[in-house]
Amino acid sequence: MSEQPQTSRRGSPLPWVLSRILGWSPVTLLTGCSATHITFLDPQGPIAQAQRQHFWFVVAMTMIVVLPVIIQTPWILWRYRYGGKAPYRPHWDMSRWLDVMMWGVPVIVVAILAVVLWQQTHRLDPYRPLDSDKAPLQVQVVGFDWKWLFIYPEQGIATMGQLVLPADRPISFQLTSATVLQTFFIPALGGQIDAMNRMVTKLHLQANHTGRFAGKNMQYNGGGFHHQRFTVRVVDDRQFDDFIAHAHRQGQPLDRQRYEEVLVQQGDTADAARALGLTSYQRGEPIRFAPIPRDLFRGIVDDAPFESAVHNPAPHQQAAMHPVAYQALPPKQQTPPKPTLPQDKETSQ
Amino acid sequence: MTRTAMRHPGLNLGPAHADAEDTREEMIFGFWVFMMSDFVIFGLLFATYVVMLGGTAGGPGPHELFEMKSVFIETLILLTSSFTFGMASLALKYREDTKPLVIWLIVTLLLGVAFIAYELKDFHTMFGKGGVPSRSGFISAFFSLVPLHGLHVLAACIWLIALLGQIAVHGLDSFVKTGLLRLAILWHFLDIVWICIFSLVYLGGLT
Amino acid sequence: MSRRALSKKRELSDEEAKELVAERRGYVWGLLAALVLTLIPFGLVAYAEIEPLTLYGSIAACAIVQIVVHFRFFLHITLARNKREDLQLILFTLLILTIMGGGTLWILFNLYYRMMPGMIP
Amino acid sequence: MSGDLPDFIFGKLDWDTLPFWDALKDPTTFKIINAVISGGAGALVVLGALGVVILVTWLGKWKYLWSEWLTSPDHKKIGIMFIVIAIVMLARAVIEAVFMRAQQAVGLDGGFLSPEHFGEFFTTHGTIMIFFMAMPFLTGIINYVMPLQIGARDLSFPVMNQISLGLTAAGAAIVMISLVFTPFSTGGWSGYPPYTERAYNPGPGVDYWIWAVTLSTLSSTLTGINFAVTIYKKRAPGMKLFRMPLFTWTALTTAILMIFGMPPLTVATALLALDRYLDFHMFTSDLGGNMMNYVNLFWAFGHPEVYILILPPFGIFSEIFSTFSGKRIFGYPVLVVATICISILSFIVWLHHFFTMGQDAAVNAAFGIATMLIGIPTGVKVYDWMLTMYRGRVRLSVPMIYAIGFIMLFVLGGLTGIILATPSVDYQVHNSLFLIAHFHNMLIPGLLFGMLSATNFWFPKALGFRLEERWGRRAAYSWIVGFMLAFFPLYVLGVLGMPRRSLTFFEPAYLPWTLIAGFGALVILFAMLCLLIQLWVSIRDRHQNMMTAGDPWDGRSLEWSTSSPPPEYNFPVIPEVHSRDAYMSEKEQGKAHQVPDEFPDIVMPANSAMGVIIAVTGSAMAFGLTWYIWWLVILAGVVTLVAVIARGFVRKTTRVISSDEVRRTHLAWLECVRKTTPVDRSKEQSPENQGLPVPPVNGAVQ
Ligand code: HEA
Ligand code: HEA
Ligand code: CUA
Ligand SMILES: [Cu+2]
Repeated sequence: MSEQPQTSRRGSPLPWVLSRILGWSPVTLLTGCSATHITFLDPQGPIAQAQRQHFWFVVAMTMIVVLPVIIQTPWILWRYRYGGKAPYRPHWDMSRWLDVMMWGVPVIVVAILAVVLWQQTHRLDPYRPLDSDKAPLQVQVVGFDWKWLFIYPEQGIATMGQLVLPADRPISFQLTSATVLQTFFIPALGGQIDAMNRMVTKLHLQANHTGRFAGKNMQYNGGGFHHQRFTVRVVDDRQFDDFIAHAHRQGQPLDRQRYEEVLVQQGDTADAARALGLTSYQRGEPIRFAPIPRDLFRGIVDDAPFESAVHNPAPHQQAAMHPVAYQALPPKQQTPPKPTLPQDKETSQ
Repeated sequence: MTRTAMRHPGLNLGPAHADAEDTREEMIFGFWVFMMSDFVIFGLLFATYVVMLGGTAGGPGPHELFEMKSVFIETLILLTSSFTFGMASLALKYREDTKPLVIWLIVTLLLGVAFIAYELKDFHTMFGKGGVPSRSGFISAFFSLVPLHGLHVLAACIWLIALLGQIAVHGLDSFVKTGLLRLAILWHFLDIVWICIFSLVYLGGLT
Repeated sequence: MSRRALSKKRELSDEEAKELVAERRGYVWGLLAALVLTLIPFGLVAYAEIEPLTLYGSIAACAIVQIVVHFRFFLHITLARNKREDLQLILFTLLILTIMGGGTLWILFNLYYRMMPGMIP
Repeated sequence: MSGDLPDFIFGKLDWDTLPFWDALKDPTTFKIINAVISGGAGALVVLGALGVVILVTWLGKWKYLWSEWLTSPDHKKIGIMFIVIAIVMLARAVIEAVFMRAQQAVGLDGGFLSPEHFGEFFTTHGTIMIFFMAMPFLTGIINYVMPLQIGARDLSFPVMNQISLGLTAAGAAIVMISLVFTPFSTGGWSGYPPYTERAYNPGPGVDYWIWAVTLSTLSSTLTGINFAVTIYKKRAPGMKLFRMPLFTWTALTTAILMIFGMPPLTVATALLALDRYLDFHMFTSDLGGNMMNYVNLFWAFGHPEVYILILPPFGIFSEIFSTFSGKRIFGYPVLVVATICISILSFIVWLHHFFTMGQDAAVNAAFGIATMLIGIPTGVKVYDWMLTMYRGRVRLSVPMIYAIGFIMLFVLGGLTGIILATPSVDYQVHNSLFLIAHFHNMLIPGLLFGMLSATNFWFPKALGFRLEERWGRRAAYSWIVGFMLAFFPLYVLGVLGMPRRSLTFFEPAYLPWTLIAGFGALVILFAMLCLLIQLWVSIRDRHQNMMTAGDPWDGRSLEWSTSSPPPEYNFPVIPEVHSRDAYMSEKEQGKAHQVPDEFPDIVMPANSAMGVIIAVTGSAMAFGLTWYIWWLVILAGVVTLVAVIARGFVRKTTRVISSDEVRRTHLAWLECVRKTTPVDRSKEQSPENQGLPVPPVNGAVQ
């Protein structure tokens, strides 16, 4: 594979770096309170909020057992230094009472942590739908080398580079990968989950506010890995409808051919935009697709040919409604599948 | 069983073979530990095999590929070889002359070779039915587990031949004895692995 | 041991002679038991009309008993002994295998259930 | 190159596997920078190898090298050779680490490394550090020290020990060769498929990785068996299990972890190899393959592995805390039990490395809780070490400084481990730099400080002179500071969501932290410089710091009771043990340095070339497999088989050292000890310390 032209920004970064540093106070550094929310320490949704709380709780609990070590070690060192006056008991090597303490306290700490861990793990299970009176928005996510495709099955559109979500409404993600393992992650909203070829994982998130959040892949998958980022734009309901309408109006049709010639090729979102002829594309902006094949997601998962470009949103018929990702797998195709990969790898070497 | 104190796993030769008892104890214990490590490898491959049972990808499954008759014959061959190796061990322990020992060993070797030959033939039939590892995850899992046992048998046979050679050159000295005791452990151990294979892979698959 | 010594039989003491008989009997019993324990599951799978779950159960039971038989009669691992290192080793191995094997099955079938039900056989 | 014959001879090898080829064909500044880096590395390997050959020839030392080292079955020499391999490999991995830190320091929107290069850097750095630095280093130290501690003459299987060394050397050689015939894998040290499958990575990189790791795994399995059997069967009379020094205990548990923890990796890499070479479908994404299987197998090895890495340092620090506090270890039985708990628990937590793969909350929670349980015995150990210093008389020598740095930093790494063990929080920090910070926080203060501390501690035993103290202290303090500067910022970056293995980032908020971390790496580099100076100064002044009497630190276990360096057979007469801290109690009773009643003939293993043969065939086979050079593979296989069989025919496997010689050597040493002036501990770090402490009074170290 050839080099990534985008990464080769050369020239002196120094003056620019200094100007950046001077603008930051430690607090903003820690919370990353920039235009884009980048961390769960600055949570924008219920899941991330609970995770932040749990994080500090674990830190505090472990401090009970860790602080004594950090404080007392220097003290012991000083008091019992060679040549000091403190009592010296070279044969003293056990004490019932201390034994009880040093097993007991950690056991209690771990017991408390374990109880909370059990509850929180269940409560924050990514597969668990969120409680809400609004029906969740279905989003299907497909990971490619090195970009994400977001399919809105109920709306019959798809985007790349930007994920647009309505505020205050639960989102129900289904994820898969058209290539190697990758991990879908929007820190300010909640945890990450793996996306794997031929498999479907699920994730439930919700945003409390409108705003822009960072999203990314966390699992290394090759040279363009660091470019596999996207912006999450959370908007109110009206804007969301506008977005959908806009996509239907302006979207590029997505069919088998485009899928294979653009999406499946290695390259990041900007490369895809270039291949689609979107010359003025800016990173973080959406590439819109509409109409899209109805069984696009499922076709990708099964690596089965999907019907081309029928613009026909079929709400609530998606397999997402089933308790198990989807049950009725068609028999696996008999022929070995075409490699879904750019074959140019070998030849370009 | 034996009244002589056991000093190591497997057959103990007892005081009549006191030459190098101590090193033997270490050697055999060490080999035993190695076997256990090997056992873990097999255990994990078994687990993997079970996990891959669903990965037939529309290709042939156990019912299409496995044949009970040949497995049964293979089982009998291997079991008998374990017994003949036991007889060899007894000859080693109680007889001074090498002749019965060598005869039993050769019988064992022939059985081992027969087992391998039969297994190869079996694989050949499987290939004929489209059961090649590149066909599906399930068949891959099969071929990463069962032939590994076969390879072990092959290694054991080579070792046996080497030991026969050592007997020819050096006679029945303490090196050969230790070698035979270790090989015995390997041989019986392979039988145990085979029990797992025929029960889980073949019989389980054919049920 | 000189080469000449190899050509003659060893004189066995009474005790040794008894031991030889006992040990040989051990191997024969082992072989017989193993044969029976092989025949049962093969027979069941080939001829018996029982439901799969019972069948799996009996295959497993026979296999486990046969493994114990092999350990006992061929590998001479017994309970009554002053030195137990090898038995401990086997048990420890079994523990590790149970943990790793069992854990693997638990984890992967759970994953299958949640994301690729097609892999559950 | 074309045609059948060259293909047959060279397999897939070709001109453009040379590191600078690409840049020659199509030079751009960016490519040239990267070609200079990789070409330089390749050249360094070639020149380094050539340099060694020329040097040895020039010194006329081939024969000496061959008969005294390469074919020596002596556990002490093998131990030292393991450590030499570790240090050579460390040098490479460190340079890579510094490059990665430099790249990330300037990595906002760019940087100077190409993506492939960066991928190879973190992969080789991780692989080398774990398999070719940490494992050989601790194997070497255990090899050297453990038999001395239990009063044995050698390991149970000296030739197998040579073979282990040979396998590790072969693996290390393969990793080094990959710098000349590039590229190496970019799949990380964990090599997850399907990324590492042939469909996505058809080149030789992953194959290099597979075979290097496989060789190392085989080596470790054999080593584990060797150590375990030695400790079970070769203890001196009276050395009951509960009288063994704690380092030996951790060596035993580590050995057991090696025996049972390595097989999953063997299986995982073997299956991956089958996928790549024979078109199997174990982990592919099509035809029923399943990559989750690999992840599961890899971590079933991976987690025990990190305890293989940390347990020996625990043992080392136990020895150091009690020696330098002039006091018995606090809570010996508790420490033993805690060690055993840790090693068993380490088998039941592996899932915590893939909490995010999508399994049930119950599964995640169960493994999360199991993980946290490990904190309990670990904590107990930490408290025991503190209580060992408590009411003691603590001397702050170099090994002790590392130990203090360890104890205070390790608990922080443990804390972040507990955070990672909490699934709902791990969903946020998994695969971020927080994780990187966690494990470097365990590996550097834990493992690396342990190794450095052990080196300072046992160096005088092995080489006969002490390491210089002043530079040693400077190194230790810069290590501690450098570590904190280099890795604490990564915690912040991690919670700010920066993924690991990122070449470049685009959040300006990250920049200050990557800069601090980069600066920290420089401080570490300075620490390394101090280490080198320490070594240089020590060698220069070695005559001042001679330790012939053998006991520079007022040691407590048997290794201090023989001369420095010890004779080949370790002990002229196998010592009899009556209590814990065997040597210390001899000293307390005034029984040290007694003349034995009689000297026996000593039977030692004879030299053997097995190790060398395996090293050569192992690397040849791995190289052939990587480049599809089948004749080489077959040749190497046949040679190995023939060598192993031929070895079975060898009867002269031992060598006898006559009792006269033993007597002469031992009496001469005792004479030398008698002439040495004993010193008390205030002079421990001065040249007056010739390795003979004044005897303890009422058990109190003076
Ligand atoms: C020497 C190496 C070493 C050691 C010792 C540890 C020790 C621990 N590790 Fe670490 N770990 C690694 C090396 C190590 N780790 C590596 C290399 C990886 C990543 C691999 C990769 O992905 O590439 C990793 C990854 C890793 C993960 C996976 C995270 C992820 O991928 O998202 C987790 C999660 O649970 C974890 C947890 C722990 C825990 C709980 C301990 C515990 O053992 C810590 C115990 C210690 C203490 C807790 C401190 C002392 C105790 C007290 C002072 C008192 C008592 C405390 C309590 C009661 C809480 N580690
Ligand atoms: C033992 C293990 C070990 C050690 C010691 C280190 C040491 C260091 N590591 Fe490493 N690291 C790993 C194991 C280790 N690492 C692993 C497993 C990975 C994951 C790979 C992957 O992603 O797959 C990783 C990844 C990793 C990354 C990639 C992060 C990413 O994914 O984005 C980085 C980046 O900077 C890094 C940096 C460093 C640095 C600066 C050091 C420095 O501390 C190094 C400095 C070390 C020295 C300077 C040694 C000096 C000592 C001597 C010279 C001894 C002399 C001896 C005697 C005198 C006896 N490490
Ligand atoms: Cu991995 Cu489902
Ligand atoms: Cu772990």
